[in-house]
Amino acid sequence: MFNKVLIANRGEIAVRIIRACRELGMQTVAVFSEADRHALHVRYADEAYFIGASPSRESYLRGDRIIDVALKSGAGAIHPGYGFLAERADFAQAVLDAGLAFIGPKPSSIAAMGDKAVARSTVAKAGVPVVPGTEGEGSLRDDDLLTIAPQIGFPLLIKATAGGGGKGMREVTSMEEMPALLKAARREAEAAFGDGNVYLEKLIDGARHIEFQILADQNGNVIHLGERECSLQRRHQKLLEESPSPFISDDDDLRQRMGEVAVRAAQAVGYVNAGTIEFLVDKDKKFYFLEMNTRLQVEHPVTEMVTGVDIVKEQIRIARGRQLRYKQEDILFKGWSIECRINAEDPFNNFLPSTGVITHIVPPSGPGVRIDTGVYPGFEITPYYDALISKLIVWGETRAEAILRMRRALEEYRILGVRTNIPFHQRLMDSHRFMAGQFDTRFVEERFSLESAQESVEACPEIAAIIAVLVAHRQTRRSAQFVHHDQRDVSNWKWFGRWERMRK
Amino acid sequence: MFNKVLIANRGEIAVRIIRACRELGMQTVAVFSEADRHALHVRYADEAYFIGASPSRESYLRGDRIIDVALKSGAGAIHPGYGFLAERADFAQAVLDAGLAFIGPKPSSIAAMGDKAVARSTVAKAGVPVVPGTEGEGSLRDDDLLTIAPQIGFPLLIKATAGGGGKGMREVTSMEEMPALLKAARREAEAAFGDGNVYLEKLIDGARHIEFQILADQNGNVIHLGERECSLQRRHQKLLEESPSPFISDDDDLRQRMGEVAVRAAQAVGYVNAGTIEFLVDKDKKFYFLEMNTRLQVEHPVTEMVTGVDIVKEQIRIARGRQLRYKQEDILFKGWSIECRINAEDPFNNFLPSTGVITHIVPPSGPGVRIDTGVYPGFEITPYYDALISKLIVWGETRAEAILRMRRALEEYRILGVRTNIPFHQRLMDSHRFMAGQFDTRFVEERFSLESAQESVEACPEIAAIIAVLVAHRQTRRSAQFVHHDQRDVSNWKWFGRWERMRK
Amino acid sequence: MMNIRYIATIDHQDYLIDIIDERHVALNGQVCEIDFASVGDQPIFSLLIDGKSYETFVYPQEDDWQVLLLGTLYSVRVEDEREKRLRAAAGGKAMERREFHLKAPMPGLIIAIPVSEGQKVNKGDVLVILESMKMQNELKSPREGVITRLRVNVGDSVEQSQTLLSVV
Amino acid sequence: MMNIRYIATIDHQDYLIDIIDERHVALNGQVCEIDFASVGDQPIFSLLIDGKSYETFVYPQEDDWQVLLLGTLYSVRVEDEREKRLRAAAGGKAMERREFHLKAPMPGLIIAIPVSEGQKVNKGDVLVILESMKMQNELKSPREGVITRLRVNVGDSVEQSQTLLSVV
Repeated sequence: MFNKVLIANRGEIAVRIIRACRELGMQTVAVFSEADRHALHVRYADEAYFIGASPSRESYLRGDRIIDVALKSGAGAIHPGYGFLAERADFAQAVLDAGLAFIGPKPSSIAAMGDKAVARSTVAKAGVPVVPGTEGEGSLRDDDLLTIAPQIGFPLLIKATAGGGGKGMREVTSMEEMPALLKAARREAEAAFGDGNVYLEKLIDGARHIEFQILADQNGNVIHLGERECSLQRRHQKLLEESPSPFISDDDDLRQRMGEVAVRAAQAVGYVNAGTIEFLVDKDKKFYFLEMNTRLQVEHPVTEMVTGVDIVKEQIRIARGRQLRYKQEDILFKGWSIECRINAEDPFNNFLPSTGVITHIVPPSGPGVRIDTGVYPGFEITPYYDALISKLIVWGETRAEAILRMRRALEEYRILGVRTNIPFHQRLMDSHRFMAGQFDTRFVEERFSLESAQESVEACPEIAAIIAVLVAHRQTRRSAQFVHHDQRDVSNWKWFGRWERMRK
Repeated sequence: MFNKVLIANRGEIAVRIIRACRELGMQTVAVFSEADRHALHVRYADEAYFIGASPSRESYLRGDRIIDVALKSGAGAIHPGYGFLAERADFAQAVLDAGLAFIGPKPSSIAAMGDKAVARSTVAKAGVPVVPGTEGEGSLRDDDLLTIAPQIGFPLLIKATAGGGGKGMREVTSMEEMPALLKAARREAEAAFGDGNVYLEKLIDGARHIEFQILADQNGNVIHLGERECSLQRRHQKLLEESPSPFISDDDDLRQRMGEVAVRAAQAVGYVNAGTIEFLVDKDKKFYFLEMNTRLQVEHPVTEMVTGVDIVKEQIRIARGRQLRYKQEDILFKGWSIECRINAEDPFNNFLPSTGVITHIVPPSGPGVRIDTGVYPGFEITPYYDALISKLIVWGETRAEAILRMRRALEEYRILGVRTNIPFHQRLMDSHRFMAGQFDTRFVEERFSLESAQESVEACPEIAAIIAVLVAHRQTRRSAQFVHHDQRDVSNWKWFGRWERMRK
Repeated sequence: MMNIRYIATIDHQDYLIDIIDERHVALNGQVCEIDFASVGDQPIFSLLIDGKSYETFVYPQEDDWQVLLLGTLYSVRVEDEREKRLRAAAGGKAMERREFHLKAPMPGLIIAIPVSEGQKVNKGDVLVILESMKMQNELKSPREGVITRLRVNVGDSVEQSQTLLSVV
Repeated sequence: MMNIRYIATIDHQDYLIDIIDERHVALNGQVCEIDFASVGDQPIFSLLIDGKSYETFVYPQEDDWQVLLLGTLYSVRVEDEREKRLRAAAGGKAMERREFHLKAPMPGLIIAIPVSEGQKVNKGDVLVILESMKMQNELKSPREGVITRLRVNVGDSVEQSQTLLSVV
């Protein structure tokens, strides 16, 4: 049985896993790329080893080097986190072949679910409803896809078979667009996953994206931890998740039926460890299997907040051969949880990623607030990895309390040095449709904009005007070498110099 | 009914109350002294007003000015937090006289409980057991106290009647020490509370300090939220609190009996709002009423973590005339919570307070971690107020999980610019007696020292030696103007300059 | 003490602001008591104005100030009366007509350039697609104009702040 | 490249440390691979040594370095061979015998001075009681010696770093 775990990841999720290990009394081994020497996971782990240059392909995707480090350091298990190697069956197999435990499912389950096309046919055979699409197994060429497309009907989605996180995904509204979009999707999939294969899926109108967390031990016990609402997306990237889903809310019958189907889908591939079954749910509450994520999800904390189950610790316990500590009837849902993904991107400039050194952070805190992050003041956000810098999670007794708490937490959050999408989340929290739970997967892109949303909140342009004038006035006085003998004021000049140095 | 609340306090508790108001949709009004213009409570409140110079006596203790601000700003209620004016019946009365709501008990309850001597006789009459001591009402002169002392017997405690937080408290082991210690206690009480009165109390050997949180609405409903273990103190200042108490743990019968007595003590003074009944519990689980704190406590979060009740929000609801949302049977205890008080003081130098500008903070985060704080990087810790800069609170399914989580959270916590007592808490978490729950109120001072505790942890002097050499080596090279052409290294020089500027 | 008058403009709306002294400003003639401070040596500003507490991030731009306040971003042009007069005399739009240089907001790879030199573009048109942080990012035109000087090609790796093309 | 040899002393225990190059040191002759960096421009240091990850706060003192590592504070004296030899020649204890100046760690009020000039004190004896941050703080003697030059009186308000008295 292992007592030392290598974490084959970086950022907030590597930190999250290190924390779980530490609280279980396990030793931790971090790996890092050139850009990450100063990263929090390197600082927090018991051991840390350099594995290559900054691009993922030369470091975090180098399964061979990572396994070497595990063997060299005496780690008995590897936790892959999400992204990178998390859903690579060949990597999971190589870990097992090296005599190490893989904290995740069997390679065969990853393979069965990892190829999204194979996954759909597998679960369909087990009686799980699936979204109409290219059911064929393996990879299809452009000719095949162009032939099948009209049979599925438009609008449809091109999705990466190795996919996740919206990468390599494109919406297609007509046959004419298909060839160009196929090319773009394959290129992006190739870049992101090293695998350019794609498949097609019908685009369900007004659909909700709702997923179920499951846990399965090595003795065949499988339970679900309820649902997560993940419909709020932009460019197929989740932005905000909550549990429970306001669409399911107190429809316990629907929750139970979907949960049972989720368990059945997991059992169809002999699933072990933590996993997520994603569903599309249409306006009539009909639900379709979308795909299974055979790993820990970014949004797992909202489930932890409402169930009290520490999912990462359970993953480790399961991998150590322990029986699940919970039966289905032990899982009780209390309150409401919301997660906002805080990304280094500029919501006022087309959500362009923002890089640079973070100079200052004041995180929100207090009751019902949790932050999972891998950054700190002085850390540099580089263009090599994704833009997620922090997950802000709140819990409230009710959805209303959770929303009010998230509002105050977002307003408190100060991050300087890079732009963040915090203002986007603030406007979302003020949106009446969000508050009412009336949204689908297209809401953010089609019915929400920062500009129009602003009408609903108290605007104070005159305050902004005064502040800009005061800042400009100080700068003018300063450049004019105005020496002003006001003691109170002097301290405020200091930052100008620092700021200007910083901006060079 | 009020919708705007003035917070007559500063620091973490002012921030805590602002958060509760905001989450209830209430407007907030902060007040601040000269030293606190940049404080977080000023930044987070909707409105903020200057009330005087930095010493509390000229600002946070100026009830007249604070009431003026409330009237001027249109606040309908005042929340006093803890300390400062929180337990001053005259202030509470003045608030009511000004036509404002006081978020706390009636002035008569404060008066009855505020004079610790009166409090003891009041609850004793209601059948609540009290610690033997000077039961007399009102103030006693030194002659009286010197006469009564031998009757109580030594060791005994001199305590400030207006007291709290260990200020104006002295232990006396013999008659000879009495006069000098009386003088010292009175002086400290006068400085801290503007009231030099003291009383005497028998010192119970091997005593535990265990307190019960109660909530009482205006309709006569009174419930308790279980106990908090507060035995870990230094110079009568609480350092670490937990809920439940490991001494009571699963003795539900004792918890119920003490809870009922706590409720009875509150009822004895017609208590309304949140309050705390402090007990001493001896080795045989006999318990004695010690005093009632007629206000919110520093350590309220541990109760919030195990009951799910937001105590500050309940305070506000009660003050608005609402019925308690919970009956006694609704209060269920889940898991275990521990709070460490992070003070700006040097545990390696006699716990001397540490002042200065905080230059850098990386707070712990992740599952089960809560921080309540009023500081941020760039904020200056001044000598005017107490040394508490942050409360680190964790929750775990069991006490063991909570301890392991606190350990990892303490190890993660980075605060620079002032020294903190984090290392003290780290050593406490490693102490076998703490882990086993075997401690009393004298444990920290008599049976725990940083030096001896270190024997139990892995010491790595050779690593410290290497690091000191590497830092010294870099400094030597730098002062020798060694220009070293190693790109990787150059960036590490930067801080030396900044650091040296900072230390000027 | 003499007042200093500024004109702040947000979305074509002018605000007349007089700096009276360290503790007072007038907004469109109405005097307000202020207490203005930067926080923690950062470009964060705390403004107490007639008791109300506001906190903002201020980002200086070439021609204006971006003020992020309560989740809303305001672009504020600040001028004194002389500057305002000069700009009005020059035809108002003159400053906006200066050449705009599209710079790479981060290092990355040029995936596509859907415009060519001499082409007219409208505000919001995509000028360049830059791959970075595992995302394809569309860089859009901040105003209408004509493309001049394409300085990069598809497939180029570019540095942060490198000029990609210009719009006049 | 020539090694540079240092002697680090913690609690009278010597550690012989050779700096070999940027990536290697030897501890008592045993070579270790290191990767040493300061973090976030702060006096926090991250040391990877043969793969183990340690992080410390380092506080420079007059005669030594305080290293806070895993909750333990180590006072480390660092000398090169020449310095060590000189100190040994001077009788070892010489440096510790320098006059010690007790400075106020924070502003406050002098409540009591339980010692007088010329009095012998032991390590840990209370020299001054200073009230600050609502607490009475006992300032103790860091070593044995004799009190010289009392510079303050009971009732004085003192500034941070003001010298209160000296011990030889």
